[in-house]
Amino acid sequence: MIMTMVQAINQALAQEMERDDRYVLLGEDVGRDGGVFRVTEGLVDRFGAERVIDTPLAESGAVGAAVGMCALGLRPIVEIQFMGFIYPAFNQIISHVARLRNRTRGRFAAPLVIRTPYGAGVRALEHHSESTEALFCQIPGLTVVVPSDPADAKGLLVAALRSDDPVLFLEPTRLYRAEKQDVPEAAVEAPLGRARVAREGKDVTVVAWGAMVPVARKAADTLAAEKVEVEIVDLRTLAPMDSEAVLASVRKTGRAVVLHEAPKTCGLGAEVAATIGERALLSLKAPVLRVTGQDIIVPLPKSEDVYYPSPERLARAVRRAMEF
Amino acid sequence: MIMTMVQAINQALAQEMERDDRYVLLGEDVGRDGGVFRVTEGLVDRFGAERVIDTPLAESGAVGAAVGMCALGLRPIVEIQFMGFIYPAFNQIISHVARLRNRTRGRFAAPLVIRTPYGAGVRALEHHSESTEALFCQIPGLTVVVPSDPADAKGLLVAALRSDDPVLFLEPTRLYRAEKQDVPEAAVEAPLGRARVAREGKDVTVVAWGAMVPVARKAADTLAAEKVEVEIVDLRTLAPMDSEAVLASVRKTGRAVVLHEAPKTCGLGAEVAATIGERALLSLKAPVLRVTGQDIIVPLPKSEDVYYPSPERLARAVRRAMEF
Amino acid sequence: MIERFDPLKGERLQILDESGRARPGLEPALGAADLRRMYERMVLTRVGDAKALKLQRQGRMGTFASSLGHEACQVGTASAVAAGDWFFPYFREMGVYLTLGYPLADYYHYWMGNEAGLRTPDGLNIFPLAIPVASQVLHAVGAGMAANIRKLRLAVFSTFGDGATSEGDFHEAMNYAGVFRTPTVLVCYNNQFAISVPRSRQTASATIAQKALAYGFAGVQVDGNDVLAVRAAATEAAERARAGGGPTLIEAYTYRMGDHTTSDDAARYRSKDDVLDWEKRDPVARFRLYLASKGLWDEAWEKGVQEAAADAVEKAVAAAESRPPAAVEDLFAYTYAAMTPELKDELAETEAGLKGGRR
Amino acid sequence: MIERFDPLKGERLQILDESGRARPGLEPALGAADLRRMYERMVLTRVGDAKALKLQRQGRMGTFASSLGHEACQVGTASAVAAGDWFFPYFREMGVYLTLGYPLADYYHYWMGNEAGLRTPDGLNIFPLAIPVASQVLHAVGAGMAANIRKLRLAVFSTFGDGATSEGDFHEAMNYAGVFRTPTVLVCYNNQFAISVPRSRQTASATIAQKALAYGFAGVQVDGNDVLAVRAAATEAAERARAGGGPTLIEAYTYRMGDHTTSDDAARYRSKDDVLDWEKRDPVARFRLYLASKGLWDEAWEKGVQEAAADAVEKAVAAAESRPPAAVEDLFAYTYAAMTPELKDELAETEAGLKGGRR
Ligand SMILES: Cc1ncc(C[n+]2csc(CCOP(=O)(O)OP(=O)(O)O)c2C)c(N)n1
Ligand SMILES: Cc1ncc(C[n+]2csc(CCOP(=O)(O)OP(=O)(O)O)c2C)c(N)n1
Ligand SMILES: [Mg+2]
Ligand SMILES: [Mg+2]
Repeated sequence: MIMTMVQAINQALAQEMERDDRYVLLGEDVGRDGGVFRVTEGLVDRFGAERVIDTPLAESGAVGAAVGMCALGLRPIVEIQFMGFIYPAFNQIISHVARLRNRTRGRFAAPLVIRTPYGAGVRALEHHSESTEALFCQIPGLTVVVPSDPADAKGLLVAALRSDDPVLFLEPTRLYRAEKQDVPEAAVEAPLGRARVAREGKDVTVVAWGAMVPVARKAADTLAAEKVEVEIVDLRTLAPMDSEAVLASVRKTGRAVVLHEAPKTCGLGAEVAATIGERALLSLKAPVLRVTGQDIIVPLPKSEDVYYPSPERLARAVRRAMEF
Repeated sequence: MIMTMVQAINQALAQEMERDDRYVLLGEDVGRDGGVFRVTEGLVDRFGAERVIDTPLAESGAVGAAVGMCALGLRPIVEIQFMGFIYPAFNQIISHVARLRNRTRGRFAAPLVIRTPYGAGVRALEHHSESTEALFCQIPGLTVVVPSDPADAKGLLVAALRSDDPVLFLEPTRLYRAEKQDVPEAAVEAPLGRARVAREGKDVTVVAWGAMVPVARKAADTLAAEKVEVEIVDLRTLAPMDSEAVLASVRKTGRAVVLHEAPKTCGLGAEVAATIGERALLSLKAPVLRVTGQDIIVPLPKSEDVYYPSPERLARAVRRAMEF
Repeated sequence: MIERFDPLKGERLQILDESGRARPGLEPALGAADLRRMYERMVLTRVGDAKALKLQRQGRMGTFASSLGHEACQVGTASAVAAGDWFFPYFREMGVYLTLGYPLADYYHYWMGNEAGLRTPDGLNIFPLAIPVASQVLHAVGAGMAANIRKLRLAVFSTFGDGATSEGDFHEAMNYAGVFRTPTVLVCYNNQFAISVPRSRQTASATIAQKALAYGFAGVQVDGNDVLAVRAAATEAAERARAGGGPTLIEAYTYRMGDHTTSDDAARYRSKDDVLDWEKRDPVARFRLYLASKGLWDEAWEKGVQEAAADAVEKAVAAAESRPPAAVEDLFAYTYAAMTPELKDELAETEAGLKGGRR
Repeated sequence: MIERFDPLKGERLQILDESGRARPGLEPALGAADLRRMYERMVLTRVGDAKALKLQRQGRMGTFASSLGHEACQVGTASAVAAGDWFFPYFREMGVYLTLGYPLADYYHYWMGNEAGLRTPDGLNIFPLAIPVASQVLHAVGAGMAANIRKLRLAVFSTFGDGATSEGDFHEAMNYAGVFRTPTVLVCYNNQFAISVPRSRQTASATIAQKALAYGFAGVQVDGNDVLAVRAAATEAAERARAGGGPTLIEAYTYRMGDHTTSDDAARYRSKDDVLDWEKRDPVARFRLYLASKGLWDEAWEKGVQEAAADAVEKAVAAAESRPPAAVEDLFAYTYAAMTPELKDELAETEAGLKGGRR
């Protein structure tokens, strides 16, 4: 069926909750309101207030409670209203969610999913445009996933829900309703830990994820007219990263540009570039460039475009790599 | 005077608090107890309980309160008992401390210092061996500093205290009493944002900071015997990073190894390596290697040595770079 | 007066009943000018708020949080602020900003999506409005600690919603306030909802006021649609604070008459009847009846007040919309006290990229 | 019984006075076997604790948090646990672990610096001890929510110190417990200190028990050196929880007789007199007097109990010390459910590096 990413995520949640009553959903306004983006719309009517839980306004509370729920065999799905509000739960995530399995040598674990709207580009208030994935990609024990289209959103979420590891599932706000796509009715897993080649090309590899993938496609079209063939690697799972897929592409093209909206310094682009430099140096015909948000606080709506990476900025970087 | 890092930090605090009564110190057990590492010993007797404040057990509270203190012209110094317990304050740090100046276009700011013991290698309980500097290095507006010896600890802390920007001052627990050194009596700033060459060499650059600097020195001695001259760049200020200093050294040596105890993925080593690859690719005779903690949870004391980077591990990496 | 109303007994301070009659013995000694000024601000708040909603629908304003129904909470609280005091607001505060003399044009400018609008004018002690729920309460308590340390006799106000009381930061702030006896006036606008979550699902405590018992200081519940009650409680709390008597928690019991923000649709989760029911308790109408009963109100004066408000609002909108967007440099210049070399490079690169409209 | 002691009135539940006499009407109907088992566990806790401190001084144990003085809190609370219940402890819990049947050898093994010691044996519902203060209380409340959802009639216990009540997580847990009426028994060991910070500087609230008022459920203060009082309160709270009556906060009023941990020196911040004063209220001695008064104790039996404890402790130490350190693979194998390719490479590289003792 043709649907938006919001509908695809909603369907994945509904189908998995239908299949397995260990899944419970909790967060602020996920019930009657259906979440501020309507991602959980209709679920409380279908599964009841016991399994679709409006929590008090406390993120550490929601994540911490979810950890305890796992002990009794549930599979909680926590919605954080915006990524900018996940920080109160940071201690629970890094100190417990990610470590429980190791701490108890496998006796206990926290196979929960934390979903949250992610990224800028929607003219939002402060704190509503965060893309701080790199904070979480460095935490051993966590899996961090970002879909780039409705079908992948469903497949990756299904896989995240079935994973025995805690997954941070970042939903690009900008893609929620941007594009409709045919999404398979069945709940089929898209493999975690596997990147995909979103567009083939022989001249330069662009590594991107989430809302940056459409940006990369636009740039690739422009560049195609200039006879530059861009290969786009959509990471999908940011951590643990599919380094092999990135390296395979770079070994082929000899050039790489990493694209993300988070600030440059210590963003995931640094890890991608470092990995390429470490393991594919001799394949490189040009430096690995990073096209990212600047090292500033995400500007408010009226200046957001200055910050948000554009196809033009990416194209310029690719040309620089080609001309190096 | 010859003193340990603990004494040097204590002296810096005492001298600055003496000089300027806008400085107040707050945290858990910083008063009568003098802090669990005795860094604030004697300060409550000297400056009184109004300026050396034992807070309730709440880190977000301490940092959040410090932000408010800045509004009334104070210069708070917050001690977090161990870096593993800074996470409850993460929201206050990323959402307010780092952003207040930009949010108000300079009308308000949070020129506070957060000090905390940092790093592993002291046979401690879980959560007492954290080195998650990369979490903070990616936050625009924050300055992150790590000293590697007593004299620098004093100089850098004096500079941090006088800075108009918020500074996260990480104190390598392992160095607190490891080494004594002659520390100048006067409170003289060691410049923020400037790395230093801790040892000169022409063959390979080792980028390190904090407790890894002595590890690098040991490896350098071993390698010197093998006719490999290692240059050690001690970053001191991790963010904003002194890229020029790193690049200058690498352009000279043509080889670089980054050493840190945090896990490899998305550690600060990734940023260092990415920056070198981006801006000094043609100088590289070998890939930029990273010698780091593995991507696991810091093991408990009985297995800590397996995790903690050793001179031998660094030496092996350097040899690999030389033989490349 | 505060101690006379025990939240555990379900007692609530109300000075004006729903028909605007003052309860004997509780009526404050306020002059005509003061009373009228409060009313003018409540009207200005309402008119300015309605205008913001209109602009938002026209695409001239960003997501906006309406203050409809909160006029008594906001103007009543802000009316207790004296020179030298500080205010740490949350994000639903038009009446507070206007009462404290913050330019409406700036307030609009901010909600239109410009940081510059949040630069508090020099001389005003208002912290930037806080979006991360409850985080600002700690700032207010810290400012109170600083006031104690610096021996300044002032009161520090902080406002927040009922939902905010669930956050850890609220708790840590309340606890610090109690331990350090900070001169803080903590005002909770209990408007019965945190977006869609009703007050009854936010906490099992019968009142929010009684939460003060957990921290060793006084809490009182007041009628949040009665501007005199809110002002009286806030004023007494502020005087106590300035006199070294420590903090007070005030629960202003009210109702969010509008959607949570312009992105919300309250019809999804609450019944029209509740809303209609609360319209009867409208804070502006109630205060108008009181003024009329004291001979301080008539149609002519009302007309003037409304026109003055409409005029001020139009001028503010014009001023806000005439301002240029932030210079690109401003996005970089305030990250640190001084721009780092890396930031200068990024700025130069960004400006170069923007040349010819290309980014 | 819990509701009969109002913390706001300064009332505290005590069954055994300091000379071990039971207050008429409050004495629980416990059989000789039960009473003696509780005493045996209190003794085992004390002996095992003293041994750990000795081992630490000898360099055979890592940093250790002594339970000295907490025997009644720990054994009393754990004695209320029934089959199917869950326990979410903090880090000062030897008496809880021993009472619930956790192998002492494992407990030692963990404190000697081995993760393996924290692998709760199958069948025991004890979550790993939590070091980040107050974070575990949320886990207990979440488990309680799960019990409600799954319609399981069980009680979930969580313990924490007085300092923990200052953390945001404590507040969020208490609030969730109230809103979702979770079957949680929340026991605060108020031992008067958070490292060096005295209870009076931790919160301005007169008691910790009264904090429950902020969350809409019952709180009670009990004599934490009276094992019968702690057990009675915990048992009633657990029965209430299993019956769907929701959460209860219990403040066990006690004193930390030792240093905070082996890295601490309490002499820096508290007077010997206080400590001596509290020695008079020693929980083990008090319970011994009670048993004697009931003819359940004599020198011979005491000797047997002490010898059995000493023997169990020696065996546990031997077992713990005889265990090999973790295999290198174990440090990697539990990071994720399955090892990632990168982790396998890192493991191989690490093992290669360890060959020949070089790292
Ligand atoms: C830490 C945090 N979590 C979530 C949000 C999203 N959010 C914005 S306002 C709001 C509800 C606030 O309710 P309340 O405190 O009662 O204030 P009100 O909006 O009713 O005035 C929420 C959940 C946020 N801003 N901050
Ligand atoms: C979040 C956090 N902050 C700080 C610490 C360091 N710390 C360990 S125990 C402790 C004091 C705990 O006091 P209390 O809760 O009363 O328990 P007690 O030790 O007295 O049994 C502190 C500050 C920690 N473990 N976790
Ligand atoms: Mg509200
Ligand atoms: Mg304690």
